[in-house]
Amino acid sequence: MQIPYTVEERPDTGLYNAKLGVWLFLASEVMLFGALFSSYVLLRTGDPAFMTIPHAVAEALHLGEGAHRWPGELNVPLAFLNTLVLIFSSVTIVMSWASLRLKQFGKYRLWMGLTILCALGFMCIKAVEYNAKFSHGLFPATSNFLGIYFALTGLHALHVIGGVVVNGYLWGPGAKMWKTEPERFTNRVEVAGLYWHFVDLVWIFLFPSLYLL
Amino acid sequence: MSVLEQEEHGSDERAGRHKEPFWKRYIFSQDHKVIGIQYGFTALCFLLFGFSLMLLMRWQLAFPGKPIPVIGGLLGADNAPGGIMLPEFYNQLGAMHGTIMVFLAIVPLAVGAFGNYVVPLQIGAPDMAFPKLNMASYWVYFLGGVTMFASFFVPGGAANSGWTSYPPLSEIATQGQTWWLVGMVFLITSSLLGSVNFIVTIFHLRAKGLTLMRLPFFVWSQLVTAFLLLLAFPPLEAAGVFQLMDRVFGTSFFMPSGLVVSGEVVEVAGGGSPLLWQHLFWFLAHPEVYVLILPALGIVAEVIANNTRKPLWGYKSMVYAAVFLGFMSFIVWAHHMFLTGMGTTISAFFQTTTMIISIPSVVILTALLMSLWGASIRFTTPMLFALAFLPMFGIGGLTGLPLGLSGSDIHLHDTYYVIGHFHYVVAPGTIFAMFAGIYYWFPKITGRKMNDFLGKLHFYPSFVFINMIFMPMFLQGLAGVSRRLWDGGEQYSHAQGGLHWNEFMSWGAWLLLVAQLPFIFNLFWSIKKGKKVDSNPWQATTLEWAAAPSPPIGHGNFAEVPVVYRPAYEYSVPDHPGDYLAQNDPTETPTETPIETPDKTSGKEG
Amino acid sequence: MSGHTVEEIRSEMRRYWVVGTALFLLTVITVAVSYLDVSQGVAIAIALVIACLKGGLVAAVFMHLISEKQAIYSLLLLTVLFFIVLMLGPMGGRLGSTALG
Amino acid sequence: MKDFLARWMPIDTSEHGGALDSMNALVHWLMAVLFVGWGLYFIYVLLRFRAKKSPRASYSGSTSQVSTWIEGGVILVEVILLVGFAIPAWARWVTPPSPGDNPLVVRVIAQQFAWNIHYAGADGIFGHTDIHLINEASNPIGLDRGDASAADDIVTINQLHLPVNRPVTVLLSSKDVIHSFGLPVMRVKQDAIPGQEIPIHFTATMTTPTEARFPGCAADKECWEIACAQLCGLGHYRMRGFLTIHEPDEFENWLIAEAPEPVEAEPQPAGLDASTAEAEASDHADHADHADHADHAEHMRAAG
Ligand code: HEA
Ligand code: HEA
Ligand code: CUA
Ligand SMILES: [Cu+2]
Repeated sequence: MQIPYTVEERPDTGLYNAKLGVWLFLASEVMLFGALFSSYVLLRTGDPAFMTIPHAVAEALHLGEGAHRWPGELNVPLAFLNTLVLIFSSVTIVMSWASLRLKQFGKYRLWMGLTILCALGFMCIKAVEYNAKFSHGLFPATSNFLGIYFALTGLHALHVIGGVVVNGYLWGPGAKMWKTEPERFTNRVEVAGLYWHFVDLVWIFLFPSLYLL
Repeated sequence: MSVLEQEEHGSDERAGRHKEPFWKRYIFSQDHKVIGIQYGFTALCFLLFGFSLMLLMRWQLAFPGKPIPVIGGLLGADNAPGGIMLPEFYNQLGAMHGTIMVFLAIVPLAVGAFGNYVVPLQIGAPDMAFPKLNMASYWVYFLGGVTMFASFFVPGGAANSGWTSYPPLSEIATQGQTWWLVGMVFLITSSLLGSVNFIVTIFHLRAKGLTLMRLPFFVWSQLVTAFLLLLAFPPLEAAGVFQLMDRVFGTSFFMPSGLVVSGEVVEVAGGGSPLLWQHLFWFLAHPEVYVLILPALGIVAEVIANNTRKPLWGYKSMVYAAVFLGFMSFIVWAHHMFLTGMGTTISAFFQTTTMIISIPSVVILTALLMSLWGASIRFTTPMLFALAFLPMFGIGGLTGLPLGLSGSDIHLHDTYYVIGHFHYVVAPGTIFAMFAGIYYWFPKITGRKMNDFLGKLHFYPSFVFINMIFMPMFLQGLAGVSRRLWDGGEQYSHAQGGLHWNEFMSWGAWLLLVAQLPFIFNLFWSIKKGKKVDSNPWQATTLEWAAAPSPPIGHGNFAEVPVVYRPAYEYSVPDHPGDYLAQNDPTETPTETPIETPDKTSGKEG
Repeated sequence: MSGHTVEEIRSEMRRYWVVGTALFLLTVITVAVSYLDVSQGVAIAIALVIACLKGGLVAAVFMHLISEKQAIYSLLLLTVLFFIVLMLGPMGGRLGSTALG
Repeated sequence: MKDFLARWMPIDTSEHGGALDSMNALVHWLMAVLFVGWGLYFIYVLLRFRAKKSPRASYSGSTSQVSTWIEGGVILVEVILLVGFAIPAWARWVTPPSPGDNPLVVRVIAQQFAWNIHYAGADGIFGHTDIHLINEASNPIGLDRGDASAADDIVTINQLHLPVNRPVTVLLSSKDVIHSFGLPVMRVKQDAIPGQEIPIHFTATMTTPTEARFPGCAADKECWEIACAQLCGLGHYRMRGFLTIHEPDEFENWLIAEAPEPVEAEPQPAGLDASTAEAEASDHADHADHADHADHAEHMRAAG
């Protein structure tokens, strides 16, 4: 007896198992990031000094006299670039899914490959950014703002890595399934895509709330 | 043939099965039944372990500062020099007792074990929707358990800041707290994997004709529970990450500025909020307590329907109540925080939601009590436990009311009254329901019944002793005795009046252990020696009894895909010979006709 | 569900590019606005509105929520409700608080 | 009404406590009625419908509407409790006394594992404190004796002295972790949260009988106590303070007796009489040495 609805949709919900599953998972992710954002808001509004760059740090960075404010020392251009990279990867992964639906496996490989490259690119840029912070002596413990910055971007980066693993699997070894169960494979790519878009979506909120405000 | 026998003979006629190596069938199994048993066994071990921790603590409470006999010397000089338990060791035991009981014993038993084993069978599914995920969920839980267990052996011992781990105490605590946090992240992850699986399974893999309103109440309770796990656990994961960063990277999310610990100014950036942790913790932990009780209510409902030989009274209202309960449980959490300096508006809000949430519990309990009217009650062992559950949960639930009103909570907060309140719901409440479930589904799992005499020998003493432990707690609580006191309040004048109870309660706890011996013996003995039974020894109606006794391992539970023709509890149907009509029994009754297509349902659920 | 015919899929693909471009432009706008000299409140409002817009586009088109099933809407509605509770609850606890400082 | 629970509860010596106790008793009445009612029903049903006596169950079961009425009744009583008692009681609990009532303001600073009580002294102004001045032995709250308004401030340890029939506001804070300031005989409890100063208000209505006062009240006598209710570390169990309610003039005398010597070259530990000094010494000794808990426990029991 096979497990039903792994490929076809159940008539009453109109979904196949994995799709319902991934949406449930995303719902829990919403609550995870909801808690993170909620903490950010609470800490920021609760502590008048939350956004001020501590004096010692300002001195070490040679920021000159006067009060300095976060996110002043965050690298907006790099984060901007990263935003674009993620947006582009969202387009590519949805294109890879569309290609599969058009039965163009070669194109799928191409788009999915691009997605993975984008993700890796995102991680490299992130690494450069983190590295710059560390070399300036900016650590999570430096101030609560930086703590939040590292916690949120760090957890997001973990999600990106997760995405790379999943997408890498679907690009490489997992793609064998295209030969045996093409529909199921297409579904898997769709589901991976949903997750990947969510990672993008989180970043869309992280970027302005951490870097710009 | 029982699972364990199969293991021994290593033979299974069904094609292809024998090709799977042992480790794939029984260790890294993807079969919901094996995973259910794995969960169950692990959870029972942790239940016993959590209980043992408490037995040690109860010695200290009964005889403060006296050396623990026999075992005292084995605990190590760091914990109990000369066999005398140190306060920090007491705190470790307390924190770990709470954590282990909640996250490693009861939830895995109620959801992991019973949910996994029974839900797919009750809905006529071949397995869970995502077998691999199911396996992962067990092993992540296992890792979490190992982490928690190992933390006793790290320098400074296990976490010692209560199961609530309130910062700043938890932030300045010993290394064990870090292990606790890592363990919690594992456990939460495991619950998430499990809950996704349960929800998809229940919505998608129901047998033909099994509409939502025909689901056994147990399945409903698991469905609501799964939603609680899904949506309430992530915030604690976030909080856990924050606390981990505070401890490991020196951030100060939960550390305000200007702390002075033991005369030293704490060097952190500061500006954090200790209350933020409490909000995130209780956002999880209040729904969590309903995770502890809902599956228990589900089991009790099954057993009561079966042993009263009549349909559950008010099945629909029970379902709506359970869904409503699940929904409301997300907006009552701050009733654990009344005394953190709350204003009138917010306190009024949370008091009101707390009173509202007590109503669905009242509805469910009332329905179960009303189900007894007109019954033909069989006092089987599972039924005894299920029946005892009702007044015990009643006491626990009712004592939640004075805690839910902030005014009366002022005096009762953080006293033994609270301990009494929740132990009545979880110990003679949930644990009794778990026992009922074990006795009830044992024949399904092994093909044999547990011994009835030993079962009764388990029940009656347990019932007496467990009340011996928890009833005096209310009196101590009313006197104002704080919880988590190493000496049980010996130094406080206001505690003197109830101090003599401490020894009495401890005797209750130790005797309760003795009362478990018949059960442990019965459990193992009956696997081999229990009375052999057919597939439906209780003459029950729900689908799990349509599967073979001890359904074979491997996906696919039923010889034939079952079709459902009627509601879950069609017992004593008028004008029908015999006193039950199974859900998959095609016999035509005037009221029921088969439904050919799966019903139109939505994913909407609270 | 999204379309099935080749034509439908191709038009979907065009739509993905359009949305991708829109997201790109909105990102540019967000950054540009952040250099304007507006008050903190206004800046937060603008940034969040744009972020919601972008998030909405991603969810609606890339995650094809616009053509999704009832089950998922219900699930998300529930989640959003609890999300709001989670955002407001801890803040609310403080608003009513009697604590000084 | 209150008497229902009074036999198990400590005496109530506060103005607001009566209302809380009545409410508590009322809830317990509701609980008792429900439990006994359902309990009797339960026993009756178990006897009447056991399989032997009732071989075949009734498919439709009970058709009575009673349970719905009971549920309605529970809702009604809960609404009454909420609207009539709980919410107003809480509003009173958090409302500060009006300045006209001449409230006494006291700071209580909790720490592992002692209660530091800070009185403003004759000038009615709390002196400035600074965490960097904290010396666990001589200046546990870091009072800046150089500050003019600090000169007359009184600091005691584990000794809370208050006048009777005069509203008191306690400004509660903590130096290190969360504690909970409980006065069982006053029906007062409030978490002390580091980083915050939380005001609580109450009025004592009774003076402490001599035998219930520190020193001389052993643990087995009816001392009036400050009990720490929140787990705050290994010494949580012994974080016990004493509450003494005086007649107003007696209280004034106490304040005068406690007032620090004026004009000092070097700040002296403030506000110590023989008895508090003893308490302080023992409590602060623990901070210095976390290792000898067992010894300490022995000591405390002997002393306690
Ligand atoms: C399974 C677990 C469980 C359940 C079901 C409940 C149920 C309830 N709980 Fe409890 N609670 C806990 C577990 C649970 N609780 C735990 C673990 C803590 C402490 C955590 C900690 O601090 O460590 C706690 C603490 C706690 C507090 C905080 C106390 C404090 O710290 O000061 C409050 C306050 O509102 C509260 C309220 C309630 C209420 C109103 C219910 C209601 O849902 C109850 C509704 C039920 C009824 C009203 C019963 C109906 C009865 C009848 C109809 C009569 C039947 C009679 C017969 C059969 C004879 N609980
Ligand atoms: C689900 C949760 C749960 C359960 C079931 C229990 C069960 C018990 N608890 Fe516990 N308890 C908590 C959750 C729980 N507790 C929590 C959260 C706290 C607060 C911690 C804190 O302060 O932070 C607490 C605190 C707590 C205290 C207060 C400590 C203090 O404040 O200092 C006490 C005191 O007596 C106590 C006692 C007991 C006892 C005697 C049992 C007994 O009922 C246990 C009975 C157990 C059994 C009957 C199991 C028998 C086992 C088997 C039969 C298994 C067989 C095994 C195999 C076959 C392999 N508990
Ligand atoms: Cu201070 Cu407990
Ligand atoms: Cu709760």
